[in-house]
Amino acid sequence: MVDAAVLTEGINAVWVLTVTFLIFFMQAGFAMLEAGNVRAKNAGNVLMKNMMDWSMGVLVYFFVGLGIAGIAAGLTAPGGYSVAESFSYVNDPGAWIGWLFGAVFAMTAATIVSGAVAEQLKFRAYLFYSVGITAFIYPAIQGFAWGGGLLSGSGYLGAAFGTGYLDFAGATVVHMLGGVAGLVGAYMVGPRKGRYTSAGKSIPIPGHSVPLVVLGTLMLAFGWYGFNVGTQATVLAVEAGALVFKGEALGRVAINTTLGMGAGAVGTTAYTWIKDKPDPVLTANGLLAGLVAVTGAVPHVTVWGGISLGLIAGIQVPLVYRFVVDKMKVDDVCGVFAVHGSAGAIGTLLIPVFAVSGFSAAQLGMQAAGILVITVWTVVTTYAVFKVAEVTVGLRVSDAEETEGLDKGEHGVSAYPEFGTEARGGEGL
Amino acid sequence: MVDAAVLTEGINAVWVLTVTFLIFFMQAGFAMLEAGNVRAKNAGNVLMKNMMDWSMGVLVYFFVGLGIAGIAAGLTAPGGYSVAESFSYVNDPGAWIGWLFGAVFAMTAATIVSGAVAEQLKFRAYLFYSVGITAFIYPAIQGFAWGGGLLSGSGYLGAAFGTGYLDFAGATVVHMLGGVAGLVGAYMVGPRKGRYTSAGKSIPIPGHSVPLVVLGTLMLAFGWYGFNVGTQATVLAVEAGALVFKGEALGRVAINTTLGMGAGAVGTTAYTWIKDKPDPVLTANGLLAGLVAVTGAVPHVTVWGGISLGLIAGIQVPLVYRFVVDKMKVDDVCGVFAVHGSAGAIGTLLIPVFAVSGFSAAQLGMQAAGILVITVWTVVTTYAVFKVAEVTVGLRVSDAEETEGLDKGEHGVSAYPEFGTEARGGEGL
Amino acid sequence: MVDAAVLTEGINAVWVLTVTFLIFFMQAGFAMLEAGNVRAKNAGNVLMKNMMDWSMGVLVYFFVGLGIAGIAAGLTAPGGYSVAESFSYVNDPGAWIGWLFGAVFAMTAATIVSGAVAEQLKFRAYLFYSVGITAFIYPAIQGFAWGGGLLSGSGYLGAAFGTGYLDFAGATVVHMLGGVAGLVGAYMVGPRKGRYTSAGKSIPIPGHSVPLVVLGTLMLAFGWYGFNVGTQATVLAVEAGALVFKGEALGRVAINTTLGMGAGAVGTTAYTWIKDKPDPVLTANGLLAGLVAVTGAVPHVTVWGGISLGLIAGIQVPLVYRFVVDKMKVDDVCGVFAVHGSAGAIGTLLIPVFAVSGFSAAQLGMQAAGILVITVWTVVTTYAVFKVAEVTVGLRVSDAEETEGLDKGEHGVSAYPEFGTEARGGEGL
Amino acid sequence: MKLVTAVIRPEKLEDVKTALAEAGYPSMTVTDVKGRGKQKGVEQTWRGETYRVDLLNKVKVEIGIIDDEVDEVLGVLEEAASTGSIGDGKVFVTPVERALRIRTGETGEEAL
Amino acid sequence: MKLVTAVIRPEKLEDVKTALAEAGYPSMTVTDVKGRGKQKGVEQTWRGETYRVDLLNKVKVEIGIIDDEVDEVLGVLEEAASTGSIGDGKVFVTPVERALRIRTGETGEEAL
Amino acid sequence: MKLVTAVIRPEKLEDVKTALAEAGYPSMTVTDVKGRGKQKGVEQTWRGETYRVDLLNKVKVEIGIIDDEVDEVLGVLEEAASTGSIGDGKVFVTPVERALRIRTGETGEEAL
Ligand SMILES: Nc1ncnc2c1ncn2[C@@H]1O[C@H](COP(=O)(O)OP(=O)(O)O)[C@@H](O)[C@H]1O
Ligand SMILES: Nc1ncnc2c1ncn2[C@@H]1O[C@H](COP(=O)(O)OP(=O)(O)O)[C@@H](O)[C@H]1O
Ligand SMILES: Nc1ncnc2c1ncn2[C@@H]1O[C@H](COP(=O)(O)OP(=O)(O)O)[C@@H](O)[C@H]1O
Repeated sequence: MVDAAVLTEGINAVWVLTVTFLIFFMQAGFAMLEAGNVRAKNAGNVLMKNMMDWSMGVLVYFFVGLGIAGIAAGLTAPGGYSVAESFSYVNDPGAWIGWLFGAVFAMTAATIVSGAVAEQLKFRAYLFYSVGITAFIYPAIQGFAWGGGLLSGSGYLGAAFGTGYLDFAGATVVHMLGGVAGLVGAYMVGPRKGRYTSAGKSIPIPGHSVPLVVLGTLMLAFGWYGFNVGTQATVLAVEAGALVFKGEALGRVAINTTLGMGAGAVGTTAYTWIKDKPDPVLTANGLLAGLVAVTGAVPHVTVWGGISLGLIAGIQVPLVYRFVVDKMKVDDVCGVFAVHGSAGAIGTLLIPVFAVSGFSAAQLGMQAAGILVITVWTVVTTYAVFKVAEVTVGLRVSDAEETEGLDKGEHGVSAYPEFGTEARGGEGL
Repeated sequence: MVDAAVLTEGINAVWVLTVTFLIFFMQAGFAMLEAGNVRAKNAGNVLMKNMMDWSMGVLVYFFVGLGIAGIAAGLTAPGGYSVAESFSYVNDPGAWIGWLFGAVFAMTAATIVSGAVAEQLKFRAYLFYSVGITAFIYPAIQGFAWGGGLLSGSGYLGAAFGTGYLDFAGATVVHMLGGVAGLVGAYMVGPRKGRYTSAGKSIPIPGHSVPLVVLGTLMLAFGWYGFNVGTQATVLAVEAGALVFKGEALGRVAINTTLGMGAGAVGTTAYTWIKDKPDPVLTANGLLAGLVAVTGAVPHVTVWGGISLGLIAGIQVPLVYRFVVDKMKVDDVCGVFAVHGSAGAIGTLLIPVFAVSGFSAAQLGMQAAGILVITVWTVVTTYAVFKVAEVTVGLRVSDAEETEGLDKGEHGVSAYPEFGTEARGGEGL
Repeated sequence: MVDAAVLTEGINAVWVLTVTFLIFFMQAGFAMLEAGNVRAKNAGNVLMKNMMDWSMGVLVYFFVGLGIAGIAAGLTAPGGYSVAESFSYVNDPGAWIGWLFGAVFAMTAATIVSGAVAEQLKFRAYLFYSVGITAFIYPAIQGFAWGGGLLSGSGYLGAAFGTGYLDFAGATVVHMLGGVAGLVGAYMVGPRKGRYTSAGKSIPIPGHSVPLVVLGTLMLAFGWYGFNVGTQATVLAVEAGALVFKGEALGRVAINTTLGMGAGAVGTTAYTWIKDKPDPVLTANGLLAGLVAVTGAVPHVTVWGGISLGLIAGIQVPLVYRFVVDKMKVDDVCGVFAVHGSAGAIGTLLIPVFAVSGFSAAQLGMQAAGILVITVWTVVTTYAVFKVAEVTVGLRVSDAEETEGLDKGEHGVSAYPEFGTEARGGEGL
Repeated sequence: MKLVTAVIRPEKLEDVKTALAEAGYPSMTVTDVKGRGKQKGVEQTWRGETYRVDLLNKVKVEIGIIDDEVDEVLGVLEEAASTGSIGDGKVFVTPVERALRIRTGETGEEAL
Repeated sequence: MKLVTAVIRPEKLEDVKTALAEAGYPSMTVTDVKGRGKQKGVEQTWRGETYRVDLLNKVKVEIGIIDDEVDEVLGVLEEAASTGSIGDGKVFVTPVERALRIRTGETGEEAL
Repeated sequence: MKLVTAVIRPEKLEDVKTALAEAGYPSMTVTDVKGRGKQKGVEQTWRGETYRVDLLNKVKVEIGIIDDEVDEVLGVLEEAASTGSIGDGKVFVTPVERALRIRTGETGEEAL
């Protein structure tokens, strides 16, 4: 006999595992994107940071993170929490596919931060923050938004608005959180040497490889299909005893992801071309911003909505980036706030405006409230964790080390031992 | 109760989405392959072209392309067409997974062209052509071959031959179309400065990175499994009321894809080694040509057929490439005609020769007719679109810009701001 | 009617094909990892080796390899063998998905070797060995361990111990075999010029790109999810007539893969940091060693076991690597023995120590015996095959060619025609 | 003996090589350099922000010759490397007291 | 005329460029070089093994000037390029017998 | 003072460095250059098409010394850089009028 529940479990598991692997691949995408965005002398360091936030992160998220999410949810919704239950996944093999699916989202949030603070943040300070975000900062928001906590329909805030916060795959829960954390980190560690003249004028510091930037971007877009379409984790369901195929829901998330991405790149390119010349690095950023903007919205909005969110996100990238750099004087190395932060916030806020189900003022209110909660939480906790790092291990490498490059100072290596500005020796020039 | 139809829909959707993501990843593969094949001074431009043909392309294919395919099919087969029906997918969420599966094929055809005309074609002329191919040139052929139009069994031409055109996953519909379009484009924009001596002797212009070429090639091969095996979209079917597993069909497409790829690389390597030395760039091209050649044939031919097609495709790469360069005097920068054009034509033409079902002269006739139709259509429409681009925005960048590189001229950037032939400044050498 | 057996076949096939594609992608990962680990002048050669071991290998494994596996199994277990049956897959489309799943494992073993002998082994000698490992050396072990042969519960040795050899996805069958073969190859071809002073002190020869090393590593980790989780090929099964979902088994392999990988990177980083500075290349190696160590163990051990194996594997990487280089004086270019060889052996040996089912001395004995058999077999056959290559085509390129680089000598190309130490000409500097 | 050091446009190297070889001076040593003179640099962007690259790519060509050949070599260089636009470059002639061909040990003018 | 050749720290190039330009010597040719002097190299690692890089990155700056300007230029260089630590570099002054501006054909001191 | 400029084979740099250091001349400045002389270039291919690379990789070594040391340094270079095959390279000796050690401000022969 074919039991429909077992069947759907099996099929959905194949799907969830597949997309989980795609989402994991975003780690490689971020590593390449960030490496391309920094100077060659800091490429090894940023790659190391990317490898370690994943590697340490999964251990931390297994022993602490996911449990904290459960507790955070229980604390902020009627019903309360149980520590034992929140941590029960640790010994329950049946929960481990779900744990891994959660972990790849957590690590995405964590790894975004390294892009903002590349080229001057100490390696140990980065690891310290990385533990903080995977153990605590992200899990709390995960619990609030997706674990039945504060922002969900049954949480204290959601109940107040009479509706839960909508953020399907983490435009704010994952990306905006990472982008805001990056902004706070970049603010605290301060601009790279030479990033501003003494008069405060900004001078860009080009990264070392546009091909790596584009490679990383397209690897991310590939993984993003897992991120967005995969979050529609239910391919088949049993409803009223009958097997139901969720093809329309899957189709909507897939098409909004695609058109949002396309519109993001088109938006940035069009805007920059009108102003000046179309720029590959900005277009790559715009493509990602389009993806971020629709990440929370894919199942909720029309295709016109998906396209609009992508376009808006693409256009705002150069504007917000320059605002951060020129007005806030924060040296956000990879532009993570414009790409992940503001794009995530805008895309999620506007869900009710483009909703398939029509506009709802209560929902708009809830969206604004949710974004506020996540932003405030992230700013406060990130500030606190980096502050502790500052007074203990210090945030910033020495001036001499920054000049020489973090690869030499922190790791004793050269990313390109034979090329460019690197000295060679030993076995010949 | 488990309804077999719902069940198969669900499982097949998981499969189709998964392979669609893999096919999307080919965009990244083409970007890297083409970037490696050009000089560093044009790498940013070719990456930009690759990002934009996808990003603009999906919007165009959503609003225009797929509808045109339906109309083209209806126009060339009895039964006629309905504009409303052809465009009904725009508002039908149930059609969107299918749309996306169609879109990744369309964008593959489009993106092949950029490789042929890298290093001298204006960015805006490229975008113009890109709209043309995704809105019209490719969709028409898609409708002819796969949409029940001209070349299908029920289309006017197919009916005349008494059999439909066989091109399983697009060896000609996608790849040859892209390769021929690239050839026409390269012919029209003219050779790069210095590609031929005044006496007409060809001087190769090496690209800047063999590792990028091989990376792109292997990324493409990975995505190609989605392309070929994924087109066998039916994993489970309901036949005579019973669930049927299509394992043999899947097995055949998977093994022919694998052995065709292997034989392609082996063919090129063996041929070039006999002539001179085995060459990594040519071997990478041969591996892809093997894949192209079997793309139309995978479910139809024996394994011996798959291997033979791969071998032939591999061996013809250096021969056809030199013919294009030396005899036709067309400067096909990435060799896309030999890899996608001729390999696709040969592989598709020979399907009846290696067919599991035995040889059929009618089928051979139909294959030749189909290839002719696609070639003529592609040449004429591509010529027309590029001609319009020529008289409006112009095809070719100025001599000075070509010398300086399109990255500077078109985008104001340098792909490797710290390396090689690039000037640095600002924050120090 | 929905037949449960057909259904599970279909779903499991979707899963197996998907993970097979991921495992194929490891070819690209190895290519990038090895290219980054060699000097620019040998990058084209190592990429060529990587393309060809796959391309030739699949043909060899189709015509010979998998059949040999069947024969090897039959020869070493009661029941005997039939050549016809062993090769029956060649004409059986229903066996071809399974063949491809086997092939990607075989090619992984083969491609590991190229990393150990990069930069001095002749291209033709490499191809010769590559045929040997895919036709014979690996298939025999595959038959012994997974085909019901010598090491399985019913094989002569397994029966003697009363239990079969445990190596789930090939920590030893694939990885240790490749790592040991690489060590033997590196020993036979001898160290690169300049690798040791006349006094025998080792001088490292840095590779040319840390970003390529990390890219390759993360691509491998992505593919590894296919490797490990995919080997749990049964998502749904029919047990006692009822459909059963194998979610716990899948969950265990997925989580042990993840935590083992994380612990591997953390182990290496911690150890090297205590000694000196954390090193990106070593950390990348440690991450892979963690994966190797758990590859055989994922379904059998507890999460604490998975973490422990990863940690041990990570810590042993720098120790074993230095032992190979300093004490054995073998110039293992990419460190494949420490990453694939010793890590695989340790991880597989310790399975009984961390087993979910509790410790078993017999199992420990069987594990030791299996490792011994695989090691001895690999050493002897690899030595023999390389010896034949030595006396026929020769193993090592000439001194002059090694100095100039294998790219020029073997292939007449330059991997980076515009950069670094490469001369340019023709179309201008 | 003299060493003629010319800093020229990279895109003129091919012409200069050909012209020198035709005039009988195939030997040379070439270096990628960056420079500024009257030409004031160009603007580039990164993520849409503009920065000034004030050292431009040039190529340095060094040619060791005997005293009598200086006029001819300068003439060839002026002819082959000039575009008439700003940024064409400079030539410096410096004295060489000794020369040595490493392969043969020849010194003096035979070494050139 | 003289050619002043300074081998300096890469991180000092920006200061040197600025100082020379302010003193009225904007023209220069810059080359990436490696060198050793009193400074004895640094250690780097690959896969945890240490090796010595005994040629360190330096930048060579060449400035063609007239004879009277040598003292001023040397002063500017000493001031702008010095950190007081080992590895600051050297300056060599060599005679230039002829100079040529390729664009205009001007020779001698006007060419500088 | 003299500046000895040697253009040698890249693979000989290690030997030259060692030999010079042993002879008491550890200080040097090294540049990657390309050159042609008697040696006429090599053929390379791209996608199977052959092209001629007529500038080969060489390394330029510059050593600032006092006048008396020229003979010894030339001897060391000839010995260490020679293979006897075409392409071994050249050495040029040019006069240096002034030298300056940036760190200390020392000038003249002490600066070397
Ligand atoms: N006085 C100088 N000293 C050293 N190099 C110089 C000098 N003047 C010019 N150069 C070199 O020549 C290049 C071209 O000089 P520029 O003045 O722009 O040419 P022109 O005056 O002919 O237009 C510069 O980039 C620089 O490398
Ligand atoms: N005698 C020399 N000949 C050529 N180049 C030299 C000489 N002495 C120093 N240099 C160059 O100057 C650089 C810095 O020299 P160093 O002796 O380390 O400086 P300092 O003595 O001021 O500390 C060296 O790396 C080398 O490039
Ligand atoms: N007259 C010259 N002027 C400048 N550089 C030269 C000259 N002759 C040789 N060289 C340099 O020396 C290198 C080796 O010269 P080559 O003539 O091939 O050596 P050999 O004559 O000893 O075989 C050349 O590649 C070039 O860089």
